[in-house]
Amino acid sequence: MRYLPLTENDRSEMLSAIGVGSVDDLFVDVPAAARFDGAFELSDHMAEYEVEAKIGAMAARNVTTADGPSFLGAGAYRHHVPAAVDHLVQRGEFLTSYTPYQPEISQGTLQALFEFQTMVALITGMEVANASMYDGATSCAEAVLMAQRVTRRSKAILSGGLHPHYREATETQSRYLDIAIDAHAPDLDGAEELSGAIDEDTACVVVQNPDVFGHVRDLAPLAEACHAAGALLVVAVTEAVSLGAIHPPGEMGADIVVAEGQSLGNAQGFGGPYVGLFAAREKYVRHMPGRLAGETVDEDGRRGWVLTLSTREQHIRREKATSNICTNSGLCALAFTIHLALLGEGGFRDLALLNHARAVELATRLDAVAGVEVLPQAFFNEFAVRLDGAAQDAVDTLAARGILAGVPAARLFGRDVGLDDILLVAVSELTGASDMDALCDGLAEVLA
Amino acid sequence: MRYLPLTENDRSEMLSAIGVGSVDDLFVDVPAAARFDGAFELSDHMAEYEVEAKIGAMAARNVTTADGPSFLGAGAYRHHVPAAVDHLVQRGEFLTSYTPYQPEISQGTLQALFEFQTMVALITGMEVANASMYDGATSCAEAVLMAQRVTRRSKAILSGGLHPHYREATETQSRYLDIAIDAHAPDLDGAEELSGAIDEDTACVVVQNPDVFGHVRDLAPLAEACHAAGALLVVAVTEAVSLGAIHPPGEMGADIVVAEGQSLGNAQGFGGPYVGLFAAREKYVRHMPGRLAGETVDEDGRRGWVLTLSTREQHIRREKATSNICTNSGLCALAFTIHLALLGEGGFRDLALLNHARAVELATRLDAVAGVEVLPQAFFNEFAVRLDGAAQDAVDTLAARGILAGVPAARLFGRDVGLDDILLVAVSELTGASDMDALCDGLAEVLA
Amino acid sequence: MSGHSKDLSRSAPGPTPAGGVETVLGHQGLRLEEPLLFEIDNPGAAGVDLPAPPAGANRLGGLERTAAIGLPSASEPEIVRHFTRLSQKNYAIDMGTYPLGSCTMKHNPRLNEKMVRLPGFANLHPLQPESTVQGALELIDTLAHWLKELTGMPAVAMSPAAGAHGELCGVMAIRAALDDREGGPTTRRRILVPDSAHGTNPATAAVCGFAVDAIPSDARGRVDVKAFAEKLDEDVAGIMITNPNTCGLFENDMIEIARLIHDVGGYFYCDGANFNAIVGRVRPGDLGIDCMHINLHKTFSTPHGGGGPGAGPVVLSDALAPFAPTPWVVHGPDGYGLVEHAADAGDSRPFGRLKGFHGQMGMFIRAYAYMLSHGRDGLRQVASDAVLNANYVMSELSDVMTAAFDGPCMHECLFDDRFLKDSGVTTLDFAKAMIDEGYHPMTMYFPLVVHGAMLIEPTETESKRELDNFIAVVRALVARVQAGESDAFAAAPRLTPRRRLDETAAARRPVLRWTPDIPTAEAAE
Amino acid sequence: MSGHSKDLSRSAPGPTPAGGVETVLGHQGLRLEEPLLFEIDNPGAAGVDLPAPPAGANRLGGLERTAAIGLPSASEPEIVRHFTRLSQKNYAIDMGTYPLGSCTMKHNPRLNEKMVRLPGFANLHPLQPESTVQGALELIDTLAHWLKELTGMPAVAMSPAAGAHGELCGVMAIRAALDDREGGPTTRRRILVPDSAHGTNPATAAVCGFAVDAIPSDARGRVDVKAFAEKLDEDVAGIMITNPNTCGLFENDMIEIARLIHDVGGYFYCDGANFNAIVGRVRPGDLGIDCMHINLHKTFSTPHGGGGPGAGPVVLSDALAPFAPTPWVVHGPDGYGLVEHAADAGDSRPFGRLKGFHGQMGMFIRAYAYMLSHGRDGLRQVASDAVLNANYVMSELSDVMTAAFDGPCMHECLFDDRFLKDSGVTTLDFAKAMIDEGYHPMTMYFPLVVHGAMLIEPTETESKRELDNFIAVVRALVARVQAGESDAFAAAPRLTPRRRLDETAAARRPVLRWTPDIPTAEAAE
Ligand SMILES: Cc1ncc(COP(=O)(O)O)c(C=O)c1O
Ligand SMILES: Cc1ncc(COP(=O)(O)O)c(C=O)c1O
Repeated sequence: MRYLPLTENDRSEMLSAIGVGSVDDLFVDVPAAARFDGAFELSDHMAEYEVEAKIGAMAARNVTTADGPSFLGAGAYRHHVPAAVDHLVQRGEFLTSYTPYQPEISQGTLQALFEFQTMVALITGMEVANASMYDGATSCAEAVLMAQRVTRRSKAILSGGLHPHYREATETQSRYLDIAIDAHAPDLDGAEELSGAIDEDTACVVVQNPDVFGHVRDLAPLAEACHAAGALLVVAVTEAVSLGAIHPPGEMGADIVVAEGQSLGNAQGFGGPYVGLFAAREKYVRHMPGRLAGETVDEDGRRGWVLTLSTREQHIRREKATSNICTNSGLCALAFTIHLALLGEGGFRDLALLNHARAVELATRLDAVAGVEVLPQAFFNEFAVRLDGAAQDAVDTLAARGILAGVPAARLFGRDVGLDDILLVAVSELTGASDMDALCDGLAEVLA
Repeated sequence: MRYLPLTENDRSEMLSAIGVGSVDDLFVDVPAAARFDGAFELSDHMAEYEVEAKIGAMAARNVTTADGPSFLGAGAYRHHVPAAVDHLVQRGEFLTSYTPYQPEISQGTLQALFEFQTMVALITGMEVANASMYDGATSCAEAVLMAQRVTRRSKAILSGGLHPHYREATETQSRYLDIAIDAHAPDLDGAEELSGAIDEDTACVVVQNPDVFGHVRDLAPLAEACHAAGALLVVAVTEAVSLGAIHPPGEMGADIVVAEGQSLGNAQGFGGPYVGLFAAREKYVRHMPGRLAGETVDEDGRRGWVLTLSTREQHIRREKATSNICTNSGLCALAFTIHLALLGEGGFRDLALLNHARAVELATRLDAVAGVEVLPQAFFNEFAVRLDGAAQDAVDTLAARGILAGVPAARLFGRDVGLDDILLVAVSELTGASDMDALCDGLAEVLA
Repeated sequence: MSGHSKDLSRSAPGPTPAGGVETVLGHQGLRLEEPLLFEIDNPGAAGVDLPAPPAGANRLGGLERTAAIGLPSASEPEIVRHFTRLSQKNYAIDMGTYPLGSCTMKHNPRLNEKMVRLPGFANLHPLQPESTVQGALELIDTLAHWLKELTGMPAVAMSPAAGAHGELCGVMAIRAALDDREGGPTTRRRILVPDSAHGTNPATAAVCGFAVDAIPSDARGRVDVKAFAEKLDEDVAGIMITNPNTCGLFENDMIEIARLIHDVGGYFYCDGANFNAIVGRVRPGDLGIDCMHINLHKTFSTPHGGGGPGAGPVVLSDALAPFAPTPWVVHGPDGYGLVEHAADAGDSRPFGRLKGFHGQMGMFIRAYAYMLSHGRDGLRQVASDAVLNANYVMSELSDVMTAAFDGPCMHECLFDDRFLKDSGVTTLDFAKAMIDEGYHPMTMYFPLVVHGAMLIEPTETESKRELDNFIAVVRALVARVQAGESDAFAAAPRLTPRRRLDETAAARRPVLRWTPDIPTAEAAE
Repeated sequence: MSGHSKDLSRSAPGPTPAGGVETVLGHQGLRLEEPLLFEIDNPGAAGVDLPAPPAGANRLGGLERTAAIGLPSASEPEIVRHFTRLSQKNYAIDMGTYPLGSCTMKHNPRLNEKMVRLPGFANLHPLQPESTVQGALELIDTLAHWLKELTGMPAVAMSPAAGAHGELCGVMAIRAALDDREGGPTTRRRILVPDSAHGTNPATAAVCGFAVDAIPSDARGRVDVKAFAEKLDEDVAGIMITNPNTCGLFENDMIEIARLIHDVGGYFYCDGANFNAIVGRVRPGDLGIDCMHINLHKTFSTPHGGGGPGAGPVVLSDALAPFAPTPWVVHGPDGYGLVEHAADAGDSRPFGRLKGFHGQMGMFIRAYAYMLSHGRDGLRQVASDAVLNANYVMSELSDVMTAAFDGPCMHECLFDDRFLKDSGVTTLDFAKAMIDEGYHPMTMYFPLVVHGAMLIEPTETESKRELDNFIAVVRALVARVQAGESDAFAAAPRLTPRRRLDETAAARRPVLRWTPDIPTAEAAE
């Protein structure tokens, strides 16, 4: 078998070197009752081209966002990823190495992580960032746990503009940790006022910016309210590209910034793997979850990098660790780093402004379609629209015509919670005028 | 621009370091009349995703051999190439290096070439092989030139079973070199007897095996006739996989074996780049064209590889070189080597036998279709069939139904030379039973 | 001349690197130094071209980002070179044996990388209408079937993003089941965890609000069943056992342990990180467990990628299945669909949601390709060869090193540091010496239950030739230990891009990011 | 123990490699030794799985291959590791500056690699019906348009596989045109070729049956027009001039030369290997040439791949166009088509066919992607930056090295070895010392017209920072020359996987393949 180097000959040589008669003898510790010799309901091994045919056929049974006009967002975005990114992340030295626990032969991964951490800190406007979490939603959940550790308080206020997956992941992870979650109702108008809910038990307030309906808001007043009450402000960002155009959370007063990094370097890939960004103020660094790469010197005095502050982590601290995370999103973080390195200062800004300009164009055009109302005044590359009809129906009808019209809010929030007529529509640098035509015409027809 | 690192700032710093005012000043040697400042009828630079969209649209305007049943061969074959091949040839250290003229920092390429040469020698049954030529056809042309050098004779006999592209390339390259080409008529029956044409002027006889119509023949008698007359036998192989199943030309007495290596490691790619294999008896090595990697030792006595016998080559020998070739098919040769390494002894044989078995099956089934006659008795994975009608018409009709039925012989030999009803049909390990159904049913209908 | 080499003056490392000679920029032939991206920053350069953003009013609500961000700028050639050079400072499975115990550093098939990049998967948005993603849902469902078959378990939760995340899923399910049974927050407060457990086990128990109660290992390297039984009472929520365990041994008493824990109403979590040793040969479900995570990035070979991503689906018993988190794939007459909300979950009572969207699809595709490639026959062979390789290494080294336990091992073999006693060479030194010899070291100082542990997991994708080379190197190093060359060990590694790094300094005054102002280590000199 | 390391006993190199320390297998940290495939052969292993060939009668005519072939067998993990390790013994553009004059080692954009692998191109058979390959034919036709526009020439032959093959095409077209004009085999027997020409030029003239008549370079490094004019007579078939020439200089007298050669009825072949210096700024057609090959693997950045493949389309004047070889693409009302046979060529009289099928499609796709990416504006910038970079290097090094000629250069700058005079250091030594410093050397001893030539072509894809580093290294080496450290130069390189190799021994008793019987260099020791 192509991945198994041992031949029958090797096996028998090795067995006799060990001094046993068969491999079964090596499984003596397995109680007889636990040995399985029955038949699995599974196929036998296949040639590479057979596997390719089988999986290729599955892939072909999907309609993709590249096959026609597509306006899906809500936490996962279709951006162009330069070919160099994938070329580099596929280098075996990156792809097939483990966590850089042996720094002498892991300087490549370590330096890249150090660059990643710096970039994340820069774009979020924060002081430090870790070496990645699973995704934006789990980053958000960990931020609330961290706020509890920092403040020794037990209440977390979640904005109604927070992506429901982020909210649910946070609720789930907090459930058994004496954290009271105060989740606010969906904030369709971006007018939510959370300051009033902050009290002396409040560990943190979690808001998303732009929020799930697309609203871009100035968070400085909320940050002030948090800090006045001794609570932390956690800001979630589901579209990392927005940080190229919008005043960064760090500069609006955020204490922890969590974000989904998929937009940079990573494919939509039906939802994963993605990469959670996690940045904070430096004074809280010892409360942070996840790995950290840090600078140091080697025996010869030369600059190098190591994983550091590991006493926060499970492999050293066990049940007292700041998080149970071990494997993170290393390679996705590398892809993020390479993409952002290719963009650079100017490219990142231009990309963001281009996304925004397309969104402004689409918003203007959609507003002119009868039965469509664009909700946010200020937005980045995505916004909620209210339809004269059920968003799910419109999406289904247009999907049958090859148009992926957006995400019905009910897909995220559930049906019958008053959002059935809300559709979330996103664009990117890849959205062309003809795509917009298709959506506007399609919606006009459907709603007519 | 993304591939150009210099900024305007760099440029002006550099210009002042040089001491000129503008880049134009560096072009002083270009006569004014030769400077072009007009407008090209070309587009301006594009974003990566714009290029991708444009070229992607061109790609989408093609129907590929993977889109439906496909039976094309005639010197280019659709085989499965393991994913590891492409992964490895894309490593920057292989992809972006030059010819290994600096052996100290090219041992990777050199060792791989040495392995390639060894493999080519093994599968052809020859003593030595070079580091590749452009393709099978140019290898064939060079073989005739080499035969002239070796024998100091001026006539080359080309079999009527030789692929017309090979014949034409050979005729073209020989045209101005006092080589008389005796090209025989298309040998549809594989019954051609060339011994009689050999005389004391004959430098070589060139035959293809399996020939262009698919016939597999024992070349030993012809080799004997050649050698008896002091001529060389050149054997061309257009399907390298056949060497896994058929007695190798070297063991049938060939003096030079040329082959197309595309089948191993390389995509069909609309015809190129491919890789010409070139093997010969060791005693002729100093007459060979192309590069050769050879074993040696370094200053510390450790085994290593270098390009050797370069005094045959243009960069040393100039007008006295054995060939004008410089750039060859290095990376395609590497892909060939990796694919064959993955196959190994057993896999290469199995692949060949699998191909053959599929061909036997198809031949049996086609023979049962009214209006179709399979011509060769002995063949490998491809054979000519005679249709009750024009092959081109059948191919066009079936193409419209999504079936790529094969190569009309007239496509290669030209129309109206008596081959209009001949179709060349090839299979591979990728040809399934349903593909065969489609072809048989399709031909039955077309010819009904 | 005006050609000033910035690298010379600023970002290049000191001029006399390890194992080399003095060179101008610190490069050593093909071993190249590389500064930080921020140090090659060239404002105005870019590795992308984009159409100029059209002018016109923005709708950013007055919140445009105006100040410089500080990102470095460079062209594609510079970026490609930067990351190529960085990559060359890593060791990897693609380069050689990577015998890192507990990590299952097996070969990552290239086909799997190709499959995950098929546009039909790569360009799928997770929230497309279900009708447009039937192939993707089918793949998840089929992979789930394989996982259930191979483990002999009735259900599986696919969304966990890694092993630790799977543990979270499993322990949460346990807690939800207890709450459900007790009709309110459970009163059980303890989770039993062997002292040999991976750090994620106690950490997970803690983040689920449980107290961790350590159970000792016995002299055979297994859970001490007697000690375990003594801890059992109505306060125990469950037990987390790794099987095969982190000593590389099969927990022979699994069935008994399952009975005992169930008897007191607790649940049995199995850490399946080491499933590679038994896949196709043992169905953990037959041992009586309630849940087990499977590291697709170990047993099913999705690449480790320098630390991640992975995927940690969790198989569940009938008792825990109703509490599995959303979302999951369902298959009905209309094709495949997704249950994304508790409201749509029918009789199930999902304990919540663990992450965004539906799970680590990229890992699913790779793992499924891996499974198809091996098939049921090949997967069984995987386990056999993994165990054979580990036992071969153990048997070939046991006369010169000190095996921690008697008897055959499973997929990895554990040595302690008795053979280094009084030599002046530590486990760490020994490991670092392996690096100069061209090897990634074994796992060191884990599990915690043996002194100076060295845990060697060759995996089944090492050939006998590679094993023989590895054995020869280890034996030669032991011979050097015996010859008293402890200084050489203390100085190792000498041939690497960097030698031993000062971890204490790194932690004492952490420098976790580049800043223009703070001088770097070299510039400070 | 039975664990014998084969590598130890047979295929590993000696134990004390350059620039390192003694290790068991010769590995030096991340620098790994690797035997030949044939030495890791493990019969029975395989890197593929295939369905068993069905039993049944074969139709091979009794010619089945029965004896062992001798191919090595190994699994995918071993093969991936083998070639990964080999790759790590190479230098490459992706690793650093590759200033190899005449070779235009510029960055190879990764987008182009992606484009060529689109299934819509990769899976195309060259002999599909034209109706099924309209996109492919359109691409070739569009690329041809770009080449004609950029060169200002009316026609182009796309099929040549490399520069030398393009030369063959061009000189054959010249010969065909002469034959045609003279109504039979031309009586002209000589082709004039400057002594600075690349070896392929005289070699090509020779394989086209012409005698090569060398014309000297003048003191300015250009064709000596007077000497050239004196050679002109009715026996001259044509002239082959490289422009910019191999000294990195623009041939200022091109227009005059064209007039003179045309006056005697000869044709003007331009070697366009150095087109990179002038693309977008000079249209060679405006200089009066008759044909020119373009190395797509230089100017248009298709990767060199360790020696190939490339592509060498040839642009043709109206005089030569009718003789272009088959096949070519035509565009009519029914779409795109191919002319593959002289019989279908209308008024054209193709001189023949140069290779199988239609040309190096893979290179066409890459080159077209490159052109679209740069656009007409970017391509002009390519030339400007290439020339600027070369002049910058020349200007920064001229005070310590000896430039071969005065005045600005084009895309590459040429030094001779006067600055090494009496130092005991040769051009070769100097180049080898660059290797230890992390650089690929410049082209050495070419062109032949200056003594101990060093030809430096940075290309436009080197940043100023990289150039400054390069300059600093060269200057430091010159300082070492001046300091009399010739022994160190003679010993270089010391830090590479192998040190200087014995080329004489290699040529004296050539070992061109592995054989089981012939002992390898090490085994022989
Ligand atoms: C025994 C054991 N359990 C759990 C884990 C955690 O898995 P992950 O890193 O995927 O979170 C590991 C990983 O190293 C492990 O070895
Ligand atoms: C000036 C010149 N002419 C011709 C050639 C030959 O080109 P190719 O190697 O593509 O055959 C080269 C390549 O090195 C060259 O530099």
